[in-house]
Amino acid sequence: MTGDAKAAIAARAARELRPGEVVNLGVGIPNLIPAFLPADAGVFLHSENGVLGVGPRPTEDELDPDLIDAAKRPVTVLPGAAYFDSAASFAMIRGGHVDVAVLGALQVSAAGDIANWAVPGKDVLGVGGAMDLVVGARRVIVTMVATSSGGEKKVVPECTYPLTARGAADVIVTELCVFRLRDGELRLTELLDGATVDDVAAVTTAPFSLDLDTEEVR
Amino acid sequence: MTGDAKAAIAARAARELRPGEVVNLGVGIPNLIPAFLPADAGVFLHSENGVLGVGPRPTEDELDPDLIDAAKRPVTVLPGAAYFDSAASFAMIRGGHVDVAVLGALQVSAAGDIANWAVPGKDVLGVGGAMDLVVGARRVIVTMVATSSGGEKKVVPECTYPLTARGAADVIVTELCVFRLRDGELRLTELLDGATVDDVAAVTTAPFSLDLDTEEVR
Amino acid sequence: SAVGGNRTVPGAMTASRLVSAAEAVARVHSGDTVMVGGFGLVGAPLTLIDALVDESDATDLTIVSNNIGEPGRGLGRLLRQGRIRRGISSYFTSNPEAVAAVNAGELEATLVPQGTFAEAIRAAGAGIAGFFTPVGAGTLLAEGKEERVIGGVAHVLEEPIRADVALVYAARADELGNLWYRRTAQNFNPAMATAARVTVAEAGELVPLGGLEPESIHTPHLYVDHLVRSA
Amino acid sequence: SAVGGNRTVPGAMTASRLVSAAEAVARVHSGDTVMVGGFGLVGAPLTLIDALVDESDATDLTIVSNNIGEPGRGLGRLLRQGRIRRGISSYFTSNPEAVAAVNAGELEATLVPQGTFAEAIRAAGAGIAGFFTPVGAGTLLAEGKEERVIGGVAHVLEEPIRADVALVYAARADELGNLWYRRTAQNFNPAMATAARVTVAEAGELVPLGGLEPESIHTPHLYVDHLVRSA
Repeated sequence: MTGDAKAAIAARAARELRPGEVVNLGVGIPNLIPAFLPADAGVFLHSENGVLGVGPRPTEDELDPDLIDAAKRPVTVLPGAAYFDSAASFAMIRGGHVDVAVLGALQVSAAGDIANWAVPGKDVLGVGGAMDLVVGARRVIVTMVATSSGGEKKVVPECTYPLTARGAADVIVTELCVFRLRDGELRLTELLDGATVDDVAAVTTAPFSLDLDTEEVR
Repeated sequence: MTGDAKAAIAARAARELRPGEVVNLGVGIPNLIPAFLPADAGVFLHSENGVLGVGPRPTEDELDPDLIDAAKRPVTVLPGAAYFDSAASFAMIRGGHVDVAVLGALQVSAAGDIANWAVPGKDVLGVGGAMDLVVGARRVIVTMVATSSGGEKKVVPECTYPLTARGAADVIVTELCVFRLRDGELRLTELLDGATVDDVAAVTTAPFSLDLDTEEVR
Repeated sequence: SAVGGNRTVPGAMTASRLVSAAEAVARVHSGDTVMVGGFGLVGAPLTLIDALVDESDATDLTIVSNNIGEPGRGLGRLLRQGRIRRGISSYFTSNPEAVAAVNAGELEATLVPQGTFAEAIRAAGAGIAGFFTPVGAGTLLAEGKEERVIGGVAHVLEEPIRADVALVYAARADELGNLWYRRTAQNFNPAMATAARVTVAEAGELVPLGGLEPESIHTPHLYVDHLVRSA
Repeated sequence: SAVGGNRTVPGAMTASRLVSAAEAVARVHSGDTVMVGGFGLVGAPLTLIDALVDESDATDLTIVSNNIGEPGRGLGRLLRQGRIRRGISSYFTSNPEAVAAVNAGELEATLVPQGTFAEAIRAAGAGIAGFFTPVGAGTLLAEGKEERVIGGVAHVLEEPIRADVALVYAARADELGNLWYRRTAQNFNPAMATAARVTVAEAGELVPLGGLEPESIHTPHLYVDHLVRSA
C-alpha cells in the first residue's frame, strides 16, 4: 500500500470530524489527519498522555522534552490547551467525553468488534490506551488499508485476532470505501477513488449491505 | 458541662497530636484544639471541604467568602496550603492519608464502634463527612463529655444509636480520663483532673480494663 | 463505541458557548436530575440557581447537591416553590425547611456520606459503573446496597451518581470554557462538571484565551457545554 | 480507624524531608513493589532510578510503571541488572529488552489497559477496594477477573494497584513537599504519589514555601514522604 493511499484514507477520515469535537488520534494513518483538516476545522486534539489542545509539530526552537503526545513525538499546544494527569485523561476517555477516536486495526468484524493490539502467536505485551479508547470514545473511526501486507482481508465475519473490544467500531474508512455500523449491521455507504462494490467485496469477507443512497453529504 | 471542661478535653486531645501530622478537626470540642497547640506543634490542619493548611480565624480585613472550613466558618490558610476539590479531599481521607480525625460522638462502644450522626427517632438527614473520616483516618480520637446533657452515659457496651462505623475509635478523651482501644479492648490509660477510677466507672457502662501503668508520657 | 458513558451535547463553537442564564437553564426539563455545585452557598452557581427559580418552569426535579441551600437562599428558593421531588445530599440538615419538607412527605431524601457522594459523582464522570468502599458498611446508609468482605473488611458497592444537567460555578473561565476555581469555592464543582449530559458553568470572570495557565486549569473545556456570566 | 488505607510513614518535619537520592532509595527493600512515574522517559524520576540502580541492592522487585524504560535507560538499567521479577505495565513493548526478558522467562509481565492502570493506581490512593469498568471485558486481559453485566454491558471488576514505594518526578516542589508538574511530564506521577506506603518525589526545582499557587498544587504535601533534588 502506498503512502498516497494512506493519505487518501486520512483525508477521508478528516471529513468525519465536526467543528468543536474532541478527537483522539492513534498512531499511523490517524496521525496523518491533521494535515487534511482545514484551518477552521475547530477540532480539539486530545492525547491520552495528558493534554487537550495539541497543535502542530514544533520547530527546532519550540522543542520541549516535557511536551509529547501519546506516540512520544514532540508536539506543541494551541492557546486554551490544558494539561492533566493520566487518571484524569483516561477519565475523559472512559467517561465518554472524547467525541471521536480514530485508530488503526488488524481486523474489524461485521458486528464492529475491533482487534488492534495483538497478533496470535506473538507477544501480547503492549496494549496502551487502545481498549480504553475504543470503549470510551463516543464515535470510533477505524482507518486501515483493506488488506494486510500479507494479503489478509481485514473486514471479517468474526475477529480471529485477540479482541480490543466488542461492537466498538462506528465507521471504517479504507482506501476503497466507507463502511458504517448502523442498527448492528455493516453497511457500505460510500465508494472512494473510483472503487466499485465488486472491488470492495473482493477484499471483504464480512457480510455487508449497500446503503449508498442514504449517505449524507457532509 | 461547663466550657472549662470542654476546654480541658480539647487541651488533653491536643497533646495526642504529633509534629508533621495531618489532622482533621470536627465541630464542637475538636474545634477548640488549635488554641491549645503550641506554636511549634507542626500540625497540618485538613478541612474536608478542600483545604490543607488551615490557619487562624481571619481578621475583619482577611475575611474572604471563598475561604471557609467544613464547619462553614471563615478561616485563613498558612504558607504552603493547598486547595483541592471534594473528590480529591475525600480521597485523602478515605485513602488513609489523613493521620488523625478528632471528632465528637453520641456513643462509643467497648469495641470502638462510634455513633455520632443520628439519634433514634429523630431525622437522619445529615451525615456529612463523619463516616468517611472515622473509617479513613489512621487514628480516630473521640472527644466528648462522659454523659449527655440528659444524663445518658456515652461509653457503652454496644451502641444503641445508629452507627457511624464499627471498630473505628482509637482514643476517647473525656473530662475524666483517656481511654485507648488496644488489642480490641477498651483500656483506661489516664485519669484527668483528679478523677478516680470510681468516678470513671460511675459514668461508663462499657467494660474496661486498667492500663494506667503503661501510659506513655508524650 | 460499544458503551455510552455520559453523553453531553457535542461541544459547540466558541462563540456560541456563552449564553444567558435563562438560555442555559432552558436545558433543564421537568423530571430531570440536576447537579448543583457548592458547599453550602460557597461555590454555588447563584446566578444559575436564581434563573432556574425565576425563568424556568421545570419541576419534579431531583437535585444532587451537598446541601439543599438555605431557607430562601440558593436551592432553598427552588424548594419553597415545591419543584424539588427528591434530594441526593450528604447534609439536608443545614436547611431546616428541607428537613420540614422531608417530614411532610413533600421531599424524598437520599442521604449519602459526603465522600461517597463526591466519589460517586466522579465515578459517573469517569465511566466507573460501581465501586467498593468500606465507608457506610454496616450502617443505616448501607441498607439495600450490596455488601462484600474484601481483605477482611466489610465494604459496600456504590453506584455512580449521574445527572441530566450540572450547574457549576468557577471564579474564572476562558472563552472555550476552561475553568479555574478559587480557594474553597472549588468543592463539588469539578466532579459535577464531568457527571452530567449537559454542563453549564457560571463564571465570575471571563478571561481571554490563554489567560489560564494550562497546568492550572481545573476543568478542561471538553466538560463544559454552556458558559454564563455571574450576574 | 477501622480500616487501613495506605499507611505511609507519618510526615516528617520540614527540614528532614529533603534527603539524598541514596537515602531515599534505601526505603526500597528486596521483594518490594515499586511504582515509577513517567510516560516513557518523560516525567520519569531519572535521578531516583539511577540511585536505585547504583546505590541500592534491593532485588526481586515488582515494578509498576507504564513502560519498563528503554534499553539501558531509566528502568531499562534496572532490568539489565536482573533485579525486576515482575512488571505491571500497559506497554512493555517500548523496551525490546523487556520483551526479550519476558520471553526468556526472566520477567513476569502483567499487562493492564492504560486507563485501567491509571484508575487502579488512583483507586489504591483513594481507598477504593475495587471498581467495575467495561474496558477489557471479553478480552484476553479480563481473564481470571470477575465479570458482571451492568446496564446491559459487560464489565470487569478491577482491583487497586498499590505499592510499597512510589518514585515520582515533579518540575517543582516547595519545602513541605507540595508538588507541581510541568506539561505532559505529569502523566502517572500524581496518582502514583497517592498509592504507596512511602512516596519519594524527585524535584527539578525547589521553591520557597508559598512559591506554588495554592490552587495549582497538583500533589499536596501529605502524599510526600521524602524529597530529592534532580541531579
